[in-house]
Amino acid sequence: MNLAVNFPALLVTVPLIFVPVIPLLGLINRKICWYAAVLAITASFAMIMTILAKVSTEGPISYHLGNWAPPIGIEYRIDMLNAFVLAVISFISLVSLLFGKELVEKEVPEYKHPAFYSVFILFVVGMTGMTVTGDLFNVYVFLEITSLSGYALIATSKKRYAPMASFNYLVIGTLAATFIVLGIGYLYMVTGTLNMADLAERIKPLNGSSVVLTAYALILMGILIKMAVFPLHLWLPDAYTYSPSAVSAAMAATSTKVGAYVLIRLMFSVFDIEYHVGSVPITGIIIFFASLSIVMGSVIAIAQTNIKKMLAYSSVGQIGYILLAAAMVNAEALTGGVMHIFSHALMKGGLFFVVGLIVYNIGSERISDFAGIGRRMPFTAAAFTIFSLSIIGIPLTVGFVSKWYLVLGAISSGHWYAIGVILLSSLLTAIYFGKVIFVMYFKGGHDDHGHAPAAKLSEPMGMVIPMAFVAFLCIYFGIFATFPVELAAKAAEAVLGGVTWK
Amino acid sequence: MINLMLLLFLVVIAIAAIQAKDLLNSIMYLSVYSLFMALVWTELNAVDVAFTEAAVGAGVSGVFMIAALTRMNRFESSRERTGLGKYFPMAVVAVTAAMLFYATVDMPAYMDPEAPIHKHVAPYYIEHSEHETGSVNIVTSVLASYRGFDTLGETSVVFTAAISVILLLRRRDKNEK
Amino acid sequence: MKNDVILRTVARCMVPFILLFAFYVQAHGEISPGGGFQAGVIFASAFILIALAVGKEKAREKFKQKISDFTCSLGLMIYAGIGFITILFGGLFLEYGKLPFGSAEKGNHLGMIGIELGVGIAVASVMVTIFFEIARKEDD
Amino acid sequence: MEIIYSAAPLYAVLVSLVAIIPIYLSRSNPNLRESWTILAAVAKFFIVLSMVPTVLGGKEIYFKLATAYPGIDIAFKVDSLGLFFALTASFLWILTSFYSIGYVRALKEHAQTRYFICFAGSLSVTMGAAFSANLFTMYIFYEALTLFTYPLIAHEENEEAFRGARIYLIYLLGTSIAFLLPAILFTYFTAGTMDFRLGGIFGDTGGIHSLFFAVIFAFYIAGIAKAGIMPFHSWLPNAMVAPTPVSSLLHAVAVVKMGVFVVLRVILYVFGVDLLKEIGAGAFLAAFACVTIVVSSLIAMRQDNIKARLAYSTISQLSYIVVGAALLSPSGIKASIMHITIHAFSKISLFFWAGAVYVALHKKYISQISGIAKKMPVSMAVFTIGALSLIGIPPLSGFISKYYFVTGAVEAGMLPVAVVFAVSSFLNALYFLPIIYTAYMKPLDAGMDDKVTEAPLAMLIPMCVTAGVAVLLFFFPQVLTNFTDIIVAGLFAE
Amino acid sequence: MIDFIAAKYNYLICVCLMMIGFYAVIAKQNLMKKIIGLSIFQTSVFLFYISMAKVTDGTAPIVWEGAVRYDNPLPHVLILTAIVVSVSTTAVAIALMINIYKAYGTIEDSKIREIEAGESGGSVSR
Repeated sequence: MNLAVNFPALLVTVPLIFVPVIPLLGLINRKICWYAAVLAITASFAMIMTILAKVSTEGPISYHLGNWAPPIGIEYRIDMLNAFVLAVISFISLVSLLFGKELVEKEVPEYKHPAFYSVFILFVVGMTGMTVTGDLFNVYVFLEITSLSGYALIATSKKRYAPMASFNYLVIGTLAATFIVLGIGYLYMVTGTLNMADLAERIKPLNGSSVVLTAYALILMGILIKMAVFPLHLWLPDAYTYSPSAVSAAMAATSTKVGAYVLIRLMFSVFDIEYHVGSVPITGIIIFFASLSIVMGSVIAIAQTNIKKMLAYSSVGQIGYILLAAAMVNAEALTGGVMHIFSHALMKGGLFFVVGLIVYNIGSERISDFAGIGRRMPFTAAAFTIFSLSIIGIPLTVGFVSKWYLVLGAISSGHWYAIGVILLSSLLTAIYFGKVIFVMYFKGGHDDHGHAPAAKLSEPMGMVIPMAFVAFLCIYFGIFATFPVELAAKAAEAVLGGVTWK
Repeated sequence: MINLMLLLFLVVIAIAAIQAKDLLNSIMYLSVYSLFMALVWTELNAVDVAFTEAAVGAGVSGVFMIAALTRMNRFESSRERTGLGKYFPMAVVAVTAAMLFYATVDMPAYMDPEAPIHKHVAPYYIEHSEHETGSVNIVTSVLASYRGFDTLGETSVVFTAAISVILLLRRRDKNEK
Repeated sequence: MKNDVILRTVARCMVPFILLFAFYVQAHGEISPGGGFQAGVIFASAFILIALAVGKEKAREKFKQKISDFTCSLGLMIYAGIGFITILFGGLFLEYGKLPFGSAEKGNHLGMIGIELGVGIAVASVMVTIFFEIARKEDD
Repeated sequence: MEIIYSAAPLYAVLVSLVAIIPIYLSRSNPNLRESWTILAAVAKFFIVLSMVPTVLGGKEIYFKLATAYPGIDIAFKVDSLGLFFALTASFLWILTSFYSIGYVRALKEHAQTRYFICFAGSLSVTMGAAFSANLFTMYIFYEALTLFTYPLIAHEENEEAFRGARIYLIYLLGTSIAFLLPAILFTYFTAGTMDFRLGGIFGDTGGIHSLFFAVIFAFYIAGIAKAGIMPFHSWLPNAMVAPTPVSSLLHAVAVVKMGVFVVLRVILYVFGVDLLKEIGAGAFLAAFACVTIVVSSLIAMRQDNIKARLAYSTISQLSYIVVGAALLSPSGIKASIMHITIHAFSKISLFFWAGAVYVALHKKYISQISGIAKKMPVSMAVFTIGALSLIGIPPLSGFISKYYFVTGAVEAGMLPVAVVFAVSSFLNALYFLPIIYTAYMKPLDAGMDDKVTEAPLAMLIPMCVTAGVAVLLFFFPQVLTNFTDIIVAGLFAE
Repeated sequence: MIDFIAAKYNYLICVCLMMIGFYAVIAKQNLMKKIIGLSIFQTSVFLFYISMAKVTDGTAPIVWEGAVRYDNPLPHVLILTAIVVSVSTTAVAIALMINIYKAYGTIEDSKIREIEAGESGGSVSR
């Protein structure tokens, strides 16, 4: 028995086995649920890192569930791209869990904790399952696990509108999932297989088939809804705004990224890139929508007075970058896109947590009520500033790294207006984050010496440490970006080279 | 021919279901819709699926809906949308329908044994299922063995639903502080 | 409905048969249509029928909340657990053939029965749980 | 060129950055806090000074901090241009620190800790830019300076300050993101490297249309709004809402000088004289800058607010430096580098004077300072020296750079530029002399007799030192030419 | 044209059914109607899958002597999973709807919007 061989399956199923166990543990003692959840995600994360190390040295891994060779059975296929995305998801989930403990205790009634953590693990399981699998229908199944648990998590908030926000998300999300499953059905109909690698082979002769084209369009539409690309983003602002902060953080940091991953995987590994460049200018359309998303997300964000709404619209803009990177089809841009999956996860997750803490302390989500936070919660405000600078794309932060490669990619593939879009959006981002930082530091009374007159607000150590850690990573990987960039570059190469999947 | 009749009947019921003002009627129509769908699937030899649909679509989910409806207003009372909002859904539906009809053009004909799905992967199941898994029912063997992981996912989804519903609806136990 | 004698009696009479049918469907999944999922739903519908006929509280007494919560978890744990067991016996995840029942075919067969059982338990208790949660009145 | 690997530039950058921590921790004890500032300033100056012999000996110091991304390093390189700039800035920081202490205490400013922290941070990043080994590193510090100085400009925390600071931020961040960053990216993309090299990094440009380079160059110039070339100049007068020591150090030395420094880096080390001559961008830039010189001088004359007048004067003087480099002739380049220091010392004297006047009288307008020379003789002497130096009257250092400027214009065969210099000197006189006249010749306002005194000593001494240096540089120009000769020799070596 | 319809009438009717459900989801304001619409939409997609599994002369995919040809079992399997997913979604949607009703006393989208708009621009209610 070689356990390491089974890591691809275990990284999904080990947390999965914790899902039914956690509510049972909750019957004994509610306190241990959190520890069990941390244990589950940590185990998964450890396995993912082992796999990442293995994939980067030895090449892609294929795991046949039930030992049925694909396309008969379901295959898990891990190359650099999903290994990287898995690592990001798992890492951010772990940090969210550590960071979120205090917030969850504050925002979710205690008797709900066992169910909450159980659903949270399901959410993560769903995402890892979607990322790791090489089977289209399996993607759908795990997508639904993610979505269902996501709906439940959003609605745990005590806010009045939360169930409605969640319901709208459910309706739109289910429509999206149904489009995806319909698209999968179309593909299956003309190829007879559900395995992605096999599908990629069998789809080649079908160039120009209306079925394939429609399937592509349906799946694309479904994923774009899940990614919340403008103008299909309508569910996202409410969902992020009305959910508990810990949930918004975890969701904002991870779930749209998984959508992005699936999109990249389909575009590059299943559908031939030349295929759609040739017949219908799909990349051109995607670039258009990505740009629209980037610009409109930022523009709408400027107008927001609610901080969580602002962050949500900012997410709409930021997801556009990843989409843009995918659609530009070249190594640098894709490196930037993959890198942005990582950096945006760090930054946006961090931002939502910081905001969650502030909102909990001052009891308001209006930006204008943030006056004086700079003095009253110095660590939190500092962390917010670092994350903001990073998301604006100031050098020496991770946000800059991904934009850098994105622009390089745009130059090398000659998408001039994309450069303009990226830079314009940086400016817009600077405006709306600048506004918040300004209010935090410069509004509110001060005395002659400038030392805090107002009472300090609580900043529990359990939150400051993870917060500082993520902020540190934002800077660290901004300066010493070689490690993630090389991984991202390998990931980009893996999908672009197409050697491993076709 | 009976298949076609059933299908056309389905269309009628579906329209009735979404047009009824009384939500209870609407739910009943939905159950009937599911039941007829199960009939269609039996006709199409998908007995397992038909069985499930009859139990779930016509049975359990209808019960859930009615149970929920007992807690709230039975009649739909929305005003009609006005202006552009009225035509927007129509337009979206029309575009989607056009796309789906367009897709139908290149599809293999209905019931065509030469269609790609019958030539790849599926023959393996039909041939090997019995001696590899000892199960006569190929659907069960694919479900539980060849694609067992999907079914694990499915069970997780069901569990997700249960735990989500608990998370959303369950109150604090009375005998707890 | 609770006060309708005929309905109550009919329901009471039908429940054993429904349960029997559920077990049949569960057990014969490999040779005829049906399987864990269908059996679970049928099993649950028997309980729902009891609940409708004799009242939710009485039905709940027969299938207590804690027990149904436990069986929800149990079903999923059986399924995933079988996956882990196959790994313990040196197979890949869910490779029933490696289960120590002699031949691969036999292992496959019994493994499938095992997971169908897991599915059945999970689905039955999940449906019951969802029904009771949804049908709960405000004052409960 | 011999290269020495040493962490000295890193220390020079870090010393004031590290000093932020003790400054913050000792925030409740102002004396201790200020001693940290002074200590850091002195330490920084000596670290910079210690590198002078090496660089004047024809060597360069190199230090690689980290590899940011594959192929792109965050690295420091000390060459004569960078060291020259660093030396000026770090020396003036010592003086400004003393001056600041006097200023903030006399006015009982609020948020003093933030003030000193941001000051220290600004100086760190200025050093960083001076010692950057490549465009990437320089861009980082260029942006960082904007962010560090923002709180200083918004220091007063009133509507006007916020407005000024906002304009500052929008202009500088906007232009750098919209123009400078793409320019850097295109440079990297075309040249394959971002490391500075005297004479340009594009190498063989065969096959690339010169228009391409012209566009990139235009992007650079538009992106470096810190250099204050019109039409991206209006942040500077708006930034004058900051406390005077900030205006003096940052808007006479650190920020704007970083702007022209970056322009020089781009002209000399990215494009190189030959390439610019080939695409004809030099003359174009010179024309632009000449317009700025004249126009801003004209605007300056109409300003009654002292600091606004000084700000427009700064805009005009910055363009001198740009013009000098754009002439692409040895003397022009020499002059422009020298003028960085000369203008720094002269202009900082003027700002110090403005601060002294504000502390003593709480007056901001030229029309309000009639006759103060009698009460503040030392301050006015400092002002007079600074003003005359900027006009270019011997025996003051301003004359030296003007001389080289005109020589450079002649060398480059651009006589109209020489004429502009002449006209501009005249305009300088027109806007400085009225101040001197008002202060010396007009009678003191009624009721001011008793109240007016000299500014505190902590302010007065630094003023005298800067004015003294402005004079001394005329007599010892070799202090400056030692550095410039190395650059010019490297550029025009056949 | 007639040939086309005759050859693929199943798929075409599927599309019609899908669009009926889809229309209900986006046009109806009543949340229960939306759920019903979703059910119809999903079930029609399932019908599409089942339709493509059918072959001429095929029998149900249960091994027996004398079968000429079996229908494709794979879509059946997929749809079994999908039905479960669909009922789970419905259950969660109903649970959410109950919570909405508790919070607002109505399940009409437009009325909820009105109530929200009436309350200080939908700010936080803790």
